[in-house]
Amino acid sequence: MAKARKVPAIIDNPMSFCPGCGHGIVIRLIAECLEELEQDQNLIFALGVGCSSLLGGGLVTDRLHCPHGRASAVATGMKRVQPENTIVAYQGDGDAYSIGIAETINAAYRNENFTMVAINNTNYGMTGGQMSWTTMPGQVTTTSPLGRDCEITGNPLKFPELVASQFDVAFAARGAVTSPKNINKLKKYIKNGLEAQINGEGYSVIEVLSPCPTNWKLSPLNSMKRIEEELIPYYPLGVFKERKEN
Amino acid sequence: MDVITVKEERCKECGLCIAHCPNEALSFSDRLNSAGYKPVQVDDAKCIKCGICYTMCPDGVYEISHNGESGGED
Amino acid sequence: MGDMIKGNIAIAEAAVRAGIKLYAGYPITPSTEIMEYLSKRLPEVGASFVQAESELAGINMVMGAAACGVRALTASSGPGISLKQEGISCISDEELACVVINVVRYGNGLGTLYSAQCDYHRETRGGGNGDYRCIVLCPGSIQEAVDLMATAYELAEKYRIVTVMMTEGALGQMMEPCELPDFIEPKKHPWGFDGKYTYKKIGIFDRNSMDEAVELNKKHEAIKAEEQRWEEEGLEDADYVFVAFGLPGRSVQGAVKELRAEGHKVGFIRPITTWPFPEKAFENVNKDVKGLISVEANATGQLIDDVALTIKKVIKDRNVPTFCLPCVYGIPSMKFTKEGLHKIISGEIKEAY
Amino acid sequence: MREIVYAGFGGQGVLTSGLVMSQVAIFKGQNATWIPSYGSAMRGGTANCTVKYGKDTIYNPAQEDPDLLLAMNGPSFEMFYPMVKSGGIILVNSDMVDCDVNVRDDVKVYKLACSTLAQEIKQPRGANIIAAAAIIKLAGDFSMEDGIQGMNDMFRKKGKEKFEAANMKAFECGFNAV
Repeated sequence: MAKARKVPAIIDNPMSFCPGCGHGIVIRLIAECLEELEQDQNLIFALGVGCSSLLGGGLVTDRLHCPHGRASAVATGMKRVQPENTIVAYQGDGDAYSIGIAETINAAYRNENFTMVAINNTNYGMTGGQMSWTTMPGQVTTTSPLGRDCEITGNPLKFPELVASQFDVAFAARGAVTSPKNINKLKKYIKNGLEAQINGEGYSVIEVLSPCPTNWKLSPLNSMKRIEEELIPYYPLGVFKERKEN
Repeated sequence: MDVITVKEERCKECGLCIAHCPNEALSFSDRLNSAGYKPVQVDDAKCIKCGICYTMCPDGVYEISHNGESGGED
Repeated sequence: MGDMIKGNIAIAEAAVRAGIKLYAGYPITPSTEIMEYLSKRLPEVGASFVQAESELAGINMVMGAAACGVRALTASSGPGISLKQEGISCISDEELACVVINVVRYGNGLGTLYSAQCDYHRETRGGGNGDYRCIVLCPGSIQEAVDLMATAYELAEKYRIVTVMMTEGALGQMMEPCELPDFIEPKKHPWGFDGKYTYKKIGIFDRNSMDEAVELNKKHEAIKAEEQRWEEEGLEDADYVFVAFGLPGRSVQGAVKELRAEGHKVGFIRPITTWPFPEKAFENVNKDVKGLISVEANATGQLIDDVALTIKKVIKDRNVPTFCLPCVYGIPSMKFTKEGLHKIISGEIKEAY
Repeated sequence: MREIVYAGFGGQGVLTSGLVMSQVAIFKGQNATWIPSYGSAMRGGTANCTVKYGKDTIYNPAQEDPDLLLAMNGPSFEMFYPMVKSGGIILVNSDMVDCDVNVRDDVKVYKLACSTLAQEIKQPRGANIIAAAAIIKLAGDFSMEDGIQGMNDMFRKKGKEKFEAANMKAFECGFNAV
């Protein structure tokens, strides 16, 4: 018999993401994990600025819209005063890795006990598709019209690998939403990250390779294909820092 | 008995479910929902209630329940 | 009488006794002793201390704690408070409550380490982008600063607004005797996050800025009506009224006392809140007053603007001249204030407005 | 109200000298303020503080018209001697001030070899307490007993009572040397 599948109550609302956007899948996975861990009524979101803030309207839970890039600092303040709550910083790549890289990296540096989910769609989605620190080499964006030139812009940032190799964090992984198989794996990563927090193991980060059909100017299906063919070879999926208990 | 429910109003016609359906049970309908998309429809004869559509859908269109244990439309 | 205690330390201890649950900040002279002290003290009382990676992170950590409905604090000076404006604006927008201490130092940009009051305009006008105000408390002594700390939180929570405790480098660094307040165990506010979504207002989603603007104005008007604080003396027969706050305000009080003894009809208003500006005090000013004089520790004169605007509102039938005695930094001496009056009377110093 | 400036180079302990004075005044039920120069000036440069005390309210804690000056080194003397009130008193640490100190005839200048005295009583770190005690004597507002009690009270509150005997020895030495 098939498994019953129902969108968790805290996100069971119409969301205003573009057709084929990966945000909707990721937030559903987070909510499923929270439900399974009995944390869906014990939860505070620190939301980034960008498409991640579109979450706010549909999310039936405590959530604060943080200043651009600062969600990890806000989450730090929340967790320090209310350690019994589960805190999730939910941000995009422009928010977490460019304007907020200081706050993001320092939360990992301190091994702050919360979970960050970073949606990597290789551009600034909400502002119309500008280059971000995760834009691929040669990728055309509205601020890299000839394709990203890594000679002058640096190379795409691999944040989970960075924190896993440099800092003493609890859990770091990267998943993708391209297929049922990858989505199921991603859910395991998210669950691990949340469990690490609940057990007080420290900082957890899950980056998600997610499509942006609108700004990539690709169909939803071709966006998924692009992730499989172009992004995953550069941004490998998997766990970069395993939990100590596992 | 398993039941699949489609919240047509949430569908944005992205097609991810159709592409991943193992039994070709899904297709776009000819109707328009209030957002102007042609929502998905399920061919009950082909649907095996595997839940892959639920997994792939970014917009919470699908719900699968057993014997009315869970479900119902908005 | 209490023991000799350093201003920054006394203020930090007063914050502990007001029941803060989190301090997050970044070191900057002359405010640093506040965080140094709290780094040891807060763990003793079961509260959190975070040395943030930046001023920005510090204020945003405070925002996170404030969103949970508990008392949180950050402190800084000059350029540090500039960096915090993003967070202060957002905290104000979300109608969260917190206290920010600005131990003011002189200068633009990086500035200097000298004690000053050059941040008057920024603090009293909100400071960051948008349409908001912060309640600004300006103590004139360590005792007053300590006594105002619990008040700062009560006001912040009553109106769900940011309270700025605007001290000066000199107040932070000096010592004088001070009685510390009793411990308070504040209640967690019902609007604070608890993970159960019991309070739905926080978050910028689904908001109506038009309605909120009306509410914001109502709130500001209520604060102006209820929360003006000041000290005054000798206004009813004064030819000249001095207006000064903080340590300069206290020095001016001494100068006025001496000038009175020398036969000059002078008075003073020492604003304790600079926002809301104590307009009510100006209603007590002699209607035949010859002039109002701001004494302030900055180069350009900032307080003078509020003095001029307020007297214009109170005395409508004529233009009462207002004069400014700016003393770039430090604490203007009593001698400076007294000489200033003589220069104003002789016409050597012209009116500002 | 009495106003005293304590000046020297960083590390000579002038801020503590001033603090002793303010604490003695508080101990005797008077008002007092203590205000330092601070920041980068604290590190390697000159250090100074202004102490005011008296029975009345102290309005301006900052330097205005010092009645007394303690100059623990040459540059401090040069910087502050013109500011001393006419009829005031200057105490110089003659171990460190070798310039001509007879530059004003309206103030009284005392010389005290604070560092040498400290060596003599085998309290090499006691020069600032010697100077503090001498200033208390010259100000003339408090007895030696008041001074010692106030000082001991201050160090006890800082948890430094183990230096009490040494501090008292230095205090007596300074108080009796002027």
